[in-house]
Amino acid sequence: EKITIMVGGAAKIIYLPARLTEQLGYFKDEGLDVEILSQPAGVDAENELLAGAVQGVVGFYDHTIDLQSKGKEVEALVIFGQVPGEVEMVSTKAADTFKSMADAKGKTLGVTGLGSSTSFLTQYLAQRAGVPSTQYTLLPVGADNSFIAAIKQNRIDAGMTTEPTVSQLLKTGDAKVLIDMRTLEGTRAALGGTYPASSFYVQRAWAESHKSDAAKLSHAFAKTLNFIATHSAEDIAAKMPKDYYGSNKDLYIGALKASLPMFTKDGKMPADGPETVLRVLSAFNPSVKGKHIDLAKTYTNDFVAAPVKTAAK
Amino acid sequence: MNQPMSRETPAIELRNVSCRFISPDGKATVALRDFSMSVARGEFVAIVGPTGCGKSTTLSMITGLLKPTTGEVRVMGAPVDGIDPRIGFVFQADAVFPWRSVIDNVAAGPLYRGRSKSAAYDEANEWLRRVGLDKFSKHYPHQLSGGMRKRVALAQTFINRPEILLMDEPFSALDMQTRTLMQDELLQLWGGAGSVVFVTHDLEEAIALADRVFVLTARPATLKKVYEIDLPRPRVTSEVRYDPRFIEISRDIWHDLREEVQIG
Amino acid sequence: MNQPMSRETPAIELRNVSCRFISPDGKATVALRDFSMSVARGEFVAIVGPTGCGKSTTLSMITGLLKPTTGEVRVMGAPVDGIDPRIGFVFQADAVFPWRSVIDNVAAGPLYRGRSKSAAYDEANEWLRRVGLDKFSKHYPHQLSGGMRKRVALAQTFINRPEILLMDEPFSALDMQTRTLMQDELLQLWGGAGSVVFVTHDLEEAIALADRVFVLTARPATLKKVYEIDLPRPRVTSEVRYDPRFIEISRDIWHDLREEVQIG
Amino acid sequence: MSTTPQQTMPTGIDTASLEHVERVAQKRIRQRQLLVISLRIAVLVVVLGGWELSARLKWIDPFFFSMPSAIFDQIVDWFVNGTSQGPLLTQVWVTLEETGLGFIIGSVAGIFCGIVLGRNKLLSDVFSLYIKIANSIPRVVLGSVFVIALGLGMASKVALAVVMVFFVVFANAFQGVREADRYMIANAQILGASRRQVTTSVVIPSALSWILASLHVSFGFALVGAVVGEFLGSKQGIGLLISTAQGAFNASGVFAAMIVLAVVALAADYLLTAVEQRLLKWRPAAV
Amino acid sequence: MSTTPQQTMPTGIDTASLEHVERVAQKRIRQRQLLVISLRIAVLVVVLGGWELSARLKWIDPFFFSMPSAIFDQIVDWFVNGTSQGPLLTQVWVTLEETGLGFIIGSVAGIFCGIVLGRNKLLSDVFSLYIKIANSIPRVVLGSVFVIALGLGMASKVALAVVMVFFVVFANAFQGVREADRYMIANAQILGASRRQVTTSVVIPSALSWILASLHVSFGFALVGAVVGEFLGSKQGIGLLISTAQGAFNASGVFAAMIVLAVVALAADYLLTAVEQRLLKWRPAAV
Ligand SMILES: Nc1ncnc2c1ncn2[C@@H]1O[C@H](COP(=O)(O)OP(=O)(O)OP(=O)(O)O)[C@@H](O)[C@H]1O
Ligand SMILES: Nc1ncnc2c1ncn2[C@@H]1O[C@H](COP(=O)(O)OP(=O)(O)OP(=O)(O)O)[C@@H](O)[C@H]1O
Ligand SMILES: O=C([O-])O
Ligand SMILES: [Mg+2]
Ligand SMILES: [Mg+2]
Repeated sequence: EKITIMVGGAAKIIYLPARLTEQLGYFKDEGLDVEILSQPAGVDAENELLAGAVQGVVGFYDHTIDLQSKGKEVEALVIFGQVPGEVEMVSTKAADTFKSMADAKGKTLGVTGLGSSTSFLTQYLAQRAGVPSTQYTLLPVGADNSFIAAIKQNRIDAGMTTEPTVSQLLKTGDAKVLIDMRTLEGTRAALGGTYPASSFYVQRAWAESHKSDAAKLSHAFAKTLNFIATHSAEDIAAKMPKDYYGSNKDLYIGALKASLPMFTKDGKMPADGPETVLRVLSAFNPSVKGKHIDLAKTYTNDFVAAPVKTAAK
Repeated sequence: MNQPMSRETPAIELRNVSCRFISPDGKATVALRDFSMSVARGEFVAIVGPTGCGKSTTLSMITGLLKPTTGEVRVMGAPVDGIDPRIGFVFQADAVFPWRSVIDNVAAGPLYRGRSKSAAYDEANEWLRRVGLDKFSKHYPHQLSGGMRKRVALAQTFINRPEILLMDEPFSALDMQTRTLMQDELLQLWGGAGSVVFVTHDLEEAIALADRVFVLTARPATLKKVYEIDLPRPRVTSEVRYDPRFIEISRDIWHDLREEVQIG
Repeated sequence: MNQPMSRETPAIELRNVSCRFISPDGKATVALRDFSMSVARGEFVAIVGPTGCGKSTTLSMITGLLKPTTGEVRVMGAPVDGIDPRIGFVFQADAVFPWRSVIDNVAAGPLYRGRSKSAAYDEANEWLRRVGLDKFSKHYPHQLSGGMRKRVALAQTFINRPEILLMDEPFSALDMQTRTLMQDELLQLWGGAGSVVFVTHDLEEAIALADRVFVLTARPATLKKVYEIDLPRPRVTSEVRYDPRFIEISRDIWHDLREEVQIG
Repeated sequence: MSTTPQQTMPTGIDTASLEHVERVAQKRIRQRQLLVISLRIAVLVVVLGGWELSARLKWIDPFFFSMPSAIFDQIVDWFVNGTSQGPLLTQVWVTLEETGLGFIIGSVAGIFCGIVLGRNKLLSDVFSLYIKIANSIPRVVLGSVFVIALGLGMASKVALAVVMVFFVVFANAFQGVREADRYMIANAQILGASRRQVTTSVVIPSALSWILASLHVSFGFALVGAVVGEFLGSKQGIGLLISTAQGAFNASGVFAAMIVLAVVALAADYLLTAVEQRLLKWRPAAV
Repeated sequence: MSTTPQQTMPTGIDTASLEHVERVAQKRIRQRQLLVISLRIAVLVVVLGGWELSARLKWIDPFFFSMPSAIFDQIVDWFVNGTSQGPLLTQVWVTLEETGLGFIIGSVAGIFCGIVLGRNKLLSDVFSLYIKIANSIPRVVLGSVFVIALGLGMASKVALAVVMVFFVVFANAFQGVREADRYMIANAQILGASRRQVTTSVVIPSALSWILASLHVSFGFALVGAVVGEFLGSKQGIGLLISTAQGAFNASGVFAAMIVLAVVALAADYLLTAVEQRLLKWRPAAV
């Protein structure tokens, strides 16, 4: 039976394991028939999951917490990124007066959308640096091109985005890295712990009723994460469809290199991860704020850890 | 209306009909005032009157296209309520269907009424021949002259052999010769069976065709006078006009009408 | 054309004009064949001919609305190229502007030609009075009767005092009395100054008004005969028809026309 | 029956019977209005009631589709307590401003191009092709282009509303111009109208019902354009309200915002109908 | 000048001069076609050349706006090597299928509702209001609703195309029906037409130019709807091609995909024009 997975932008590097698994043939190896759909807008993926239109979603882990606060049980089976892969970029023109988040006062900060993960992270970073949200302006600018345009047109002083937008901005010199959450160290420094983000999640009920499929999917993804850990950026890029890097393969490889540290090696939830996420959300997400969240129900390592039933080839 | 009395009830009856239009500046135009007339079954009536007096309005009320402001209109004994397909109406303005070819326009009536295609087209061809348009059956209306379009409208109406035939200046766009031919065609079609109300500005035409001529006053129209045309039938329209009685009636009506028109 | 010779060049000249239409089934309809005519300045010409022979087509070519298939049309000595505003044209069909009130329709010409608003409306009011519609100046065309709309079109054209006046069955929707009044109005407006081409199916009207009557053959129209109407001017249209010369000409043209119409 | 003497007609039909006739007619009109309004309410009740019921009986999942009572509560809450972006009316105003500007610019441009191309065969032969091409560009993609070119301010939303409106209005204006009666145009030319006068006094009036029909549908489109623009990045407006609600899985918020949009659209349509009735008062009343 | 005897006319104007006249006329037509085509090419050259030039001279940033040569290369590459989602033609076919279905369903529904409501005053009084409301709903929001209700298959894309098309076609069909000449309708009734016959033989033919005008513009809208639908989640189609290119900062890819859409739209419009000319062959040729 076919399994459909919605990816919040299949071409995005943070979600790279999804398509890579397919490219490597690991789904087939597990005897699965998986269909990968892409949805750049992202926001509807969870609705589609809950409505049963798709069986799994590749997206940010924080959605599982958010959904639990609304009474919907969704759990992450595989964690791709132990860190957000997000970078707070500061526009080169503003860089002189904007050296750390503490300088955010009076500035305009770009996020992909209000109420998005980037907005919660930005607010949290500012709060940790002692700047209350009343002292800066958040401006939703979207991702990719519109983010770059916003930097170039001086509409934002700094903003949070992912690869390959980061590499692109660095290449043109329009912006510099302020806070790097592509690496474990950077993330620990910024957020005080790991921050699992990019992940594969399903409805709890589905996982329970499709234990074998869930395990196979988890294994396939885990194998891919292992592949990533053991191969160079060039090797990985060679496996990806060419439209994912367009005409600029070097940029893609550069971006990939910078991103590789963010991926887990085994797909398991890092121990301190869920708490960090909850801390960030409780601070700024009105629907999570003040609610009791049972973090144990938002993820499971059982499937990645489970012994392989079908003999691996 | 029950069958037995149907011979006595008039085909058309207007009882104290008034018709008032409200113009944009709020003033009322009264087209008809307290107007009564009655047309018997099998009767041929002509209506003459000054331009803008209310002739077309009267026909519209008989068809049910327009409701009288006050008074009552009855057709075949029953009050008019909507459009009655026993009526045939040759409109004063062009109302042929521009998207149908000439033959399709003429065949429209029989086809609407459920006749078979072949029967309808046979009959339509016959009527096209009678109105002299057999060579133009595939043309569209915009490719015809004004007089030819009018003849299409005539064939379209005649083909239905309506019990009541209303005609609003049907022949005014035709040359004398064609007009005479169409008049004879009309008289033959009518043959004393149906009822005809014929609006025209041509007095001689009115007298040559009709059993009675209704002369209307200027707006608001009321009935000024009714002339019984006691010329013998069958009439040959091209000859009857030399009859001394014809000339006499003609002069009388002419005189009546002259009184009604004051311009300048 | 240089000034000196302008008195001699005819106002309108058609030289060996043919006009052919292609119908949808691929057959050609030839409306005019090798047709030549010429109208002098200050001349009043009437055209009569069987329905559908090509009269309206001729007028369209003179205005430049239609191009001849072969041959040449010249107006005031120059080949026709587009629409010439020295021409006035009363169309056979309705062409008044439905979104303008009666007075705005009549004032359109002077306003287009740059007259001041007050002058244009003064003149328009005067013309409305002459055509007997002064009480309807605020009405919109759809609120008028057929004959009233035609009178709006007449006033609309007359107000421009065109040098060349083309009229396509202008009076056929009018009753006898109004018609006579309008004919006199036309003769007065013309006064022997401009050139008039007047298409009609009413022979008596043609003879009463024109200097020359052109009789056309059936389609494809060619010029069958030209009648010089040598009745003295000024003519009173209601009296001239009892003139013995009038009756004679009338009979001749009637005879000519009869030959042209074969229906059925 | 009454004999009030001041009621005499200019040209008299007898007063009493006329009055009676008029009273009957007015009564019939009132009855009809009542019927229409009750039917409208009936439709509303059936739809909303069915929705509420199916949501309460869990035939449809209120998590996705919300239910009328919750939507109503949300609107009241926004109205009373304001939205997270500020007062509700501010949001409405922001979106309305973008929509209005986009609608006006788009329809003026559409009417202008429609008339110019409709009147000029050569121009239309050359440019129609490119307008068709432009019309096939997905608006959301255009949206990102606008954001890049015009920034995230009002301009990009207005631009998006403009391109939503332009093509519909253009198509109708163009066709409306071509439908103008050629005899009427000829008549104007003969009466002495210049090309420009023909356009303003014949072509535009006769294309008016075409243009107005397109304006009715395209106000809704302008609204859609503005909202999509707000989706792509903005600080205020109904579009942001919707996307925030979507992000928070607040279906009631999504539907509540749509209802606010509907109210705006209906108000605009009401105004447009009033303008239309003035402009088309020369027409015979529809039967 | 030539005297070929088989060329005699049914009713003869002399053959030689007619032939000459016809040759002149045909030559003029050919010259005009040439003019139109060269002007079209000129416009294209100016636009593309200007674009290429400004990109090469860095007046506009080719990173955002690409340039024609790069777009062309991208199209060639897709054509020759396929896209990463599969062959280009498959993508076109997927989108075309969604568009075509949406277009057909949307326009049939629009025409049907337009005619029914246009012919029935009571129904229109009751329902027009709700249609106006529906038209103010942003299509992207509807998109999410459709996905939830209909799943991520073709159905949701088709539904989105349908709602893009429906309102435009409805508005024009409705108004077209109301514009039908009342004397023409009366004439048909008098000739014996039933209500249904009046609709099919008078109302629809006279509304046809309204309906066709709306179909021209709404094919582009159907395309937009399908592409937006693909944005909401799909594994094939031009919409996905665009969004992948957007994510890879491949502006050439974005524009290349739009050009593919334009070709599809032009081909469809060409077909539509052919149908239109058949249906409207009764009309006087435009001058
Ligand atoms: N819709 C309307 N609104 C206002 N007045 C109208 C309307 N329809 C007709 N009238 C008026 O009613 C009067 C009678 O019109 P009607 O068409 O019946 O005249 P008629 O006798 O047929 O004239 P004609 O011989 O010129 O055709 C006219 O004065 C006209 O102005
Ligand atoms: N567009 C056209 N296509 C084909 N044939 C046409 C077209 N226009 C006119 N004709 C034909 O040309 C002929 C002459 O038409 P025209 O209108 O000039 O006649 P007319 O003399 O004015 O007739 P009437 O007295 O009836 O007005 C007719 O046979 C008509 O069918
Ligand atoms: O393009 C639209 O999303 O309507
Ligand atoms: Mg009349
Ligand atoms: Mg004619």
